Amino acid sequence: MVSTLDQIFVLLKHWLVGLLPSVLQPAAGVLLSVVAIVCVFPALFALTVLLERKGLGRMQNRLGPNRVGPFGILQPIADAIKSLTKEDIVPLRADALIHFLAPLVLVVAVFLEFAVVPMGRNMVLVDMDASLLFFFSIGASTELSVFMAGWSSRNKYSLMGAMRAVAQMISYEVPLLMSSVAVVMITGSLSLVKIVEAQNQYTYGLPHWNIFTPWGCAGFVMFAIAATAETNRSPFDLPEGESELVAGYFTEYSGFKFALFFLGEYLGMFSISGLGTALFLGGWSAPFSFLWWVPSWIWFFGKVMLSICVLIWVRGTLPRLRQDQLMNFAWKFVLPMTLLNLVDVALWRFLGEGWLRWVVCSAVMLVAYVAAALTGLRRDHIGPRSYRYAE
Amino acid sequence: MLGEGILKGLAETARNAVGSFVSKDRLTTVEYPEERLPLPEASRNFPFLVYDGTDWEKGLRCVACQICEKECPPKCIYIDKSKDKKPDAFGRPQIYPAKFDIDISVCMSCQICVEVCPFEAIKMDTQYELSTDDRFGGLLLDRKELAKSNEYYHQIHPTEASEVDAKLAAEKVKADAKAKAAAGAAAAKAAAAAAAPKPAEAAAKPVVLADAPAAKPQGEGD
Amino acid sequence: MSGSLRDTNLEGWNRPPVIVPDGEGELLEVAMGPHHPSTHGVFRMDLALDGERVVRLKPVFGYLHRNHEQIGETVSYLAMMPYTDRLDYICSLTNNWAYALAVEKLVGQAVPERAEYIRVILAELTRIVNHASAIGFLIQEMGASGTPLMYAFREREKILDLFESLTGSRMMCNYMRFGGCRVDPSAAWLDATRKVVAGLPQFAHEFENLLMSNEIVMARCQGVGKLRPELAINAGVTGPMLRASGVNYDIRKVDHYGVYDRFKFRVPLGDHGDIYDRYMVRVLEIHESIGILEQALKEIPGGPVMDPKAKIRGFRPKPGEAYGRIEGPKGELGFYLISDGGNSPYRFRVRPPSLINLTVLEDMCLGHNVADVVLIFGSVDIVLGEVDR
Amino acid sequence: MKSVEEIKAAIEAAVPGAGVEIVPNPSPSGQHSLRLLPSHAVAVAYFLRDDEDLGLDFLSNLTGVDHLDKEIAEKVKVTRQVTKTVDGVEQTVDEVVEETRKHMEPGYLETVYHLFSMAKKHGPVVLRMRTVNRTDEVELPSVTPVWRSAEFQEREVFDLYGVVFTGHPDLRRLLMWPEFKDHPMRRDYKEPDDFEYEPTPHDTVLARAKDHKAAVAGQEGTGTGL
Repeated sequence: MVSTLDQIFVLLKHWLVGLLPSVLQPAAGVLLSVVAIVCVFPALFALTVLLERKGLGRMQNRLGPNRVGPFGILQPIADAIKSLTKEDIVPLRADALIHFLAPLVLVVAVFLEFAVVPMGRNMVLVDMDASLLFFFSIGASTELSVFMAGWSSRNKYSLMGAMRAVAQMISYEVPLLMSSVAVVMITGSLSLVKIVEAQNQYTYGLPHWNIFTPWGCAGFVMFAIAATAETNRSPFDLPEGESELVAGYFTEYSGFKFALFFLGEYLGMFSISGLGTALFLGGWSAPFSFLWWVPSWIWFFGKVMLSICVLIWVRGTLPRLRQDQLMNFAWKFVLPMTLLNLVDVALWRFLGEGWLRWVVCSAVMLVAYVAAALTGLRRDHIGPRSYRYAE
Repeated sequence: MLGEGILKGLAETARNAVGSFVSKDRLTTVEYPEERLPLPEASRNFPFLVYDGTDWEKGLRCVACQICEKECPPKCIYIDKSKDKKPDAFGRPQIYPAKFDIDISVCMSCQICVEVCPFEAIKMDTQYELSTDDRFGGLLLDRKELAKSNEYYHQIHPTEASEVDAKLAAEKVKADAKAKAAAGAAAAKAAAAAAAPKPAEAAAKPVVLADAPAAKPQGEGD
Repeated sequence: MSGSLRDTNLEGWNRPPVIVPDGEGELLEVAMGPHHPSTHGVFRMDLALDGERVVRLKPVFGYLHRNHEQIGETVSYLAMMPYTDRLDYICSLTNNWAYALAVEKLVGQAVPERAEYIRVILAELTRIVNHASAIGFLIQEMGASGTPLMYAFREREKILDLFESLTGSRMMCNYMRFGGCRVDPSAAWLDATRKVVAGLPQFAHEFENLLMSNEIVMARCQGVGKLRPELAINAGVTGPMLRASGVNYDIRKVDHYGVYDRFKFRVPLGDHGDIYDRYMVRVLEIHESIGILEQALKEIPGGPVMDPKAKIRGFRPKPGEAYGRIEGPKGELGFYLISDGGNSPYRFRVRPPSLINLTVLEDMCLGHNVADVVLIFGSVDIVLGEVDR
Repeated sequence: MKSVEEIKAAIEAAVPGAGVEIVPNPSPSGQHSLRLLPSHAVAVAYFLRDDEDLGLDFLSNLTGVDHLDKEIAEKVKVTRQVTKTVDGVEQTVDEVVEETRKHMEPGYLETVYHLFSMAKKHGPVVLRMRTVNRTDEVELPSVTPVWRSAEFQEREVFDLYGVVFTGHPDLRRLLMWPEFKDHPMRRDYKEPDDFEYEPTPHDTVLARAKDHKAAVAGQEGTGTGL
């Protein structure tokens, strides 16, 4: 019973595919999974937008949207109708073709990323050996769409937003990759399915998730920072920094195209959270061994939503950085730390089982963090100040 | 230490997010059409004309002295004086506003008109749901729409209204005493002259007295 | 910083420096505003950018110009009072006070003691409202999706409720009169104010927790948009912005208008003159204002709120002129009146702190990023109703 | 804080030929002002700013005032020779007659400066300057090089009153748009009537709107005719 529930989607798919003649079965199987992804994640997007607006509202001592449907749960539908019926405005001198293609390029690329993310036991669309590599190469193509949008709009704000976005995404791709490499070094595989399975073991009922190791914890923090920047979320939302650049690269988009950009951005958030979950949070594995009976896909989606909630929380609190600070942060802090993390991983492997590797690895990362933080702040003369008073 | 301030901030927002479910202090939203804040007594929005008694046309306190029209900062009051006099709620013949329009699309709710009115005839309303789809006529209120009873005034500004009533009553007592004295003097005079006084004259005299304060501030305000 | 800064030396240090762009590329000219999300209304800055670096910045005004001063010359003295509410619509009560003070100077009108205390209480409440929202807007411009602003507005609501129950209106109060105040606050109102004031320190503490030690705020604000004290004085900058540059000049202390000399309060001063100092000076001023409020609410005497000799109708000052000024939340707010003995002033002039504080906007912004321009502009704390009048 | 007379003496000692004149202020505010000659104004301004005792480093307020051409009627005593018959003898006698003479006093634009000292914490010292007339000789020296705070305020006075400040580094309109013709704060300024017409019971507004509509219609008619 438990395993049926766990595998319910897989069984359902097999049953549906089994109804078809055997010639069509491989194609139909893939198609069915694609349809599932294309349906589930936009639905999750709608839910997340609502959650975000509600959550931000609560953080700001207000209710958030609550007028459409009970507790405002139909708000996403209202938003969808609104964006579909709005006039699609293309600036007169814009490059109409590229302006049209840009949101499509973004959404297609982001959907492709989901192909390799394991969403439950046996629930992955394509289980390829180099799925991590696939994920990053597809993810890199989103930069293209951002620049297409910014360039084709013929708007100075769009252009500046696109420049910022490209610079930022390229810079943060490096630490993102580097922090993932740490996991690959331990697991010895680029396949996300294998990485998750390697973490699905328990000692004294506690899981072997990568985040529960010194290098994994540091790696996860780095990964989270880079992923936030990669998805242009606050505090790294400079490309669309509304107080400076109006709306950044999609200033000139309206109606459904704008909605597509919005969708693409949130889907990117899901996919990268899914990747982070798979790499560091044990993917679909349960947090305690006695919870083994809960279906694996619930764990996966639960973890993804949890990381999304953290992103919302951060968004509700933090102001954004400046462009040069952002780049400095990437190249002068996050990247060295991820490189050091690779050394840390090597140490972890070299030292073998025992308490020594815990102490050494933790100490290396902590000392490096404190030193880097303090020197960085001192260099920029940043710190709390005291004030004098005149009577 | 790097990150400490950020964590502090995160804790603060978390506290507020959780607090919004427990404490009314941290959830300030008022869901307007269903839920309304009680208006404080001093609240003001647009002016209205007070009338005594039941008949609005008869009971208007306004005597069309046009001080408010002159003092109104955005000049949104338009008054036409009547040519004749009509008895007011207390039976004294008064000049009345033949036309009294307030363009509340121009009005800035400053209550200068209330302050300068010597007759307590114009007061501030608390009605705020006045939107209309008629852009030109809808926000131009004439004297019929502006006229509200003294009871209504008592309802929205009870303290202020009772003060005003007391003041008016005192003034009336004074005026009556004066009228009585004048009438008495006239009667004495008439008796002394042993000539029958014409009833119309006796009635007209106190009116002149009552009109006097109206004329004075008007000249001042010019 | 790339590119070179050179002084054009038009009367020494008195002109903004000229930045010569490096490289061959063209400058990107951006008109920021009048409808830009963070220009606080309809303000425009014509920027010339070298990459994202500002090499020229020219403010463009007048989108909200309604010839306020001419209105003042056509309506009576009293009828101008509600118009002053609309200058800086966040702090209508201090505007009222500045205008009333100027007229009182013009005619030599005395103000009863109780009225002075009420004025101080209302002005300090206004200052708290203004500073809290200014900080909220500043952090909002930094990209914090409005959370600090909402906290500031939560507290502002409580103060606006007080204003409404006293003056009848939340923002357009129209409360002060020449020779006093319009209505006497009841004991209940004073109690309610005491309660609100008692809750303010906690709010200030919470607000500081959220922002003060935040590394991102510090990184964005410290060392950005520096203003030298000499330039600040010469350019007529006033208010928290001047004090953030380290100049000890608070009109409450200098002119001793109202009853400010009866209260103990200190004037916080910054040493760097950057955005962070401007922000912190405002935070510290909130604390000082709370102190003043506590003292004023404790000591408020009884008595009339209006000088019985003061005239409401037919107010005609004798010929003459007067310049009255107060320390408004944004800086020195002054009214200059010339009377020719008529019903309305011959000349009615507002000295708008917001406009004059913007004089140094270009000096502060040159060489910084677009993102910094928004912040520097936010740290000046202006209201367009007052800039354009 | 020195009195106005002392300041006047100090200025005249420092800037010879400054020609400072005290303008009394009858109001209880007691803010008397000093009128400067435009030719020496900048020198005086530098003196006031840099003087040890005065140290007026803060120009708080700078504004314009418009004084229209005034018709002044004054009574003049005139001696006239009148032929009179006195005691039957015709004589020519000098007689003093009072006569009202009217003459136009040309209007002028005036700028007013309120100076304070931040270092010494005193003020205000009020300065004034006049243009020759309101039409063609409206130049006054700019004090922007002395006090930066005059930059926008002088632009505003230029915009709203039409005083041309010589020596201002960037004299453009501040509040009105560059193509605007008139100076709206002048006392003889007439509002243009090209406002959006809305039915209101205010008759003068209606009448002006109607006139404007007619005028516009007429212009358009001629335009198409050409």
